[in-house]
Amino acid sequence: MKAVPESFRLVIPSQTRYLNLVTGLAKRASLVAGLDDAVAAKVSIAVDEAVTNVIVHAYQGDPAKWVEVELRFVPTALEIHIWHTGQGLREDQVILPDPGEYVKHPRKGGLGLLLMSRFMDEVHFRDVELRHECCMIKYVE
Amino acid sequence: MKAVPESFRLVIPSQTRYLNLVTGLAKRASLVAGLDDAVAAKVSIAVDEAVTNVIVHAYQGDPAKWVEVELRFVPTALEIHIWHTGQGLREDQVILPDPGEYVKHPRKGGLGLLLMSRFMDEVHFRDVELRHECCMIKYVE
Amino acid sequence: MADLSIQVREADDLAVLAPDGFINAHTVRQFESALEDLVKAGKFTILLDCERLNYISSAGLGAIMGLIETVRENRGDILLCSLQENVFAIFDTLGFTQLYRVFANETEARKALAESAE
Amino acid sequence: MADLSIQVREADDLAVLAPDGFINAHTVRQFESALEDLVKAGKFTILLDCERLNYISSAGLGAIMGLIETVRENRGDILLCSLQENVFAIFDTLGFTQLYRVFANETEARKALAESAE
Ligand SMILES: Nc1ncnc2c1ncn2[C@@H]1O[C@H](COP(=O)(O)OP(=O)(O)O)[C@@H](O)[C@H]1O
Ligand SMILES: Nc1ncnc2c1ncn2[C@@H]1O[C@H](COP(=O)(O)OP(=O)(O)O)[C@@H](O)[C@H]1O
Repeated sequence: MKAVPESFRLVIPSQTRYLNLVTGLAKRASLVAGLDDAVAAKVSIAVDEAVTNVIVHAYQGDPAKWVEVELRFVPTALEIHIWHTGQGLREDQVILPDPGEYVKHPRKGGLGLLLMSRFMDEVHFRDVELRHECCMIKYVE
Repeated sequence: MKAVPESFRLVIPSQTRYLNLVTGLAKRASLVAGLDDAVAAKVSIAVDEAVTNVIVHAYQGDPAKWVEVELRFVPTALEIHIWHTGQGLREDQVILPDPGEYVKHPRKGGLGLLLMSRFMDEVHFRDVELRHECCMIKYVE
Repeated sequence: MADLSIQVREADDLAVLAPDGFINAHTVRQFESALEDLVKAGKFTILLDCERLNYISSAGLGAIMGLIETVRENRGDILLCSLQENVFAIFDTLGFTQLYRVFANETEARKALAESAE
Repeated sequence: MADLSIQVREADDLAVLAPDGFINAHTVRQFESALEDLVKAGKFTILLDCERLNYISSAGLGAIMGLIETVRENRGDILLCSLQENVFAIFDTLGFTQLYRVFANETEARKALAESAE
């Protein structure tokens, strides 16, 4: 039997106008993977947050950079990989806000990483072959 | 001023289960390009037909191959490029059926290229760097 | 993902086939089988209720094309109703509104059938 | 593409802001401006009618967060109504249903406001 590729990749300019394309795709991919509508919506928001962070923080708004997204179907999960060559984020630097505290002292940002970790089963940041990667996993029952 | 990339690429396995992802993306891209809903629907069907032809004819159903799609926003148009490494189609081989004749003698296939040419402003087939390309253009008013 | 689900209703001499979702090269076999099952069961007058059909590519048209002569040889027909704008656009672009009778809704289609049976 | 359009209605002491579409990092400035315009005009009691809001990311939550203290300091509030399931999921996941009052629809929101004004 031949190995059949079960993934697809999307490469977009680092511009927020393309966010909808990526989230739309992530939603459809989630449905293909067998996740239900509500979970698919959450996955697409997690992808939105991760890509927005690359555009805003890693590339600091430089519209001439590229973001690459790969969606992989593995037997028990949907794996999402997001690559960029901007400023990386180390996993041990990530501090998630406590929603209880946040509610007491509202401020403008800082919810993206929290939503990613709440909506996905695993979120990792690492460096792969000169690029920075954010990998998110959602298990399929 | 920096050159800002205005395109994005999608790479999918040569499998019909991914068609919906590509057409969904083509539709959104059309809207981003400023085309209206009805035209966006037509562009997405043209892309469906072109990618289906690659899966069915160029790769003859081999699920281990890849199809690459690039959507480019140029000032006056949306340009769609579809690449594969299977069996190519020469532009001078393309013979479009006459719908009038077709209606008199219905048969099962042969409408894909016709829809592509009706729904897009330009359709080209050519070889680019060892790959076969289908390029379709839709002008934006 | 359920890209396509198909409902079949039969009443009197008319079989109504209502596809819900997308008909493309991926789902077309399912659509084609449903049509073929009707024809095998001797149902030759088939109404495609397209109210919930969001999308059809040439693969779907091919499935209809492949059966139109058979049903007509058996004094039946394939009729269409309740087409969404983009689905209508395809039939119209190819001039197929001459090949198939297209109705605003099921009631209109039934009325036309009753008249032609008179 | 019109990812987001915003309707603003004002009646009595309540300003109703109804976003239609997607609020993400791309459209959030438009949403934020609409909110800020109300606050600048002295409208401190704002109902976000989310019936047609299909999507909100943390960028959109940030815009609301950035104004909640200002409106409350001015004896106003930001209320929410008619949330779609996935929009509710975000507020709920973050525990923001404690921070904002969420109502089934505009009528319920107005009723609650009238009661608290008594
Ligand atoms: N991809 C990234 N590269 C570099 N820094 C990042 C990245 N993603 C997040 N950060 C840092 O983590 C912080 C928290 O991110 P997040 O929770 O998404 O909230 P926000 O983006 O609203 O600030 C950001 O303010 C930023 O400093
Ligand atoms: N990408 C391609 N590579 C090779 N042959 C192709 C390709 N696309 C189309 N063809 C040929 O052109 C014919 C007409 O294609 P089309 O109009 O899409 O109808 P259909 O796919 O239903 O046969 C096909 O039957 C095939 O022989």
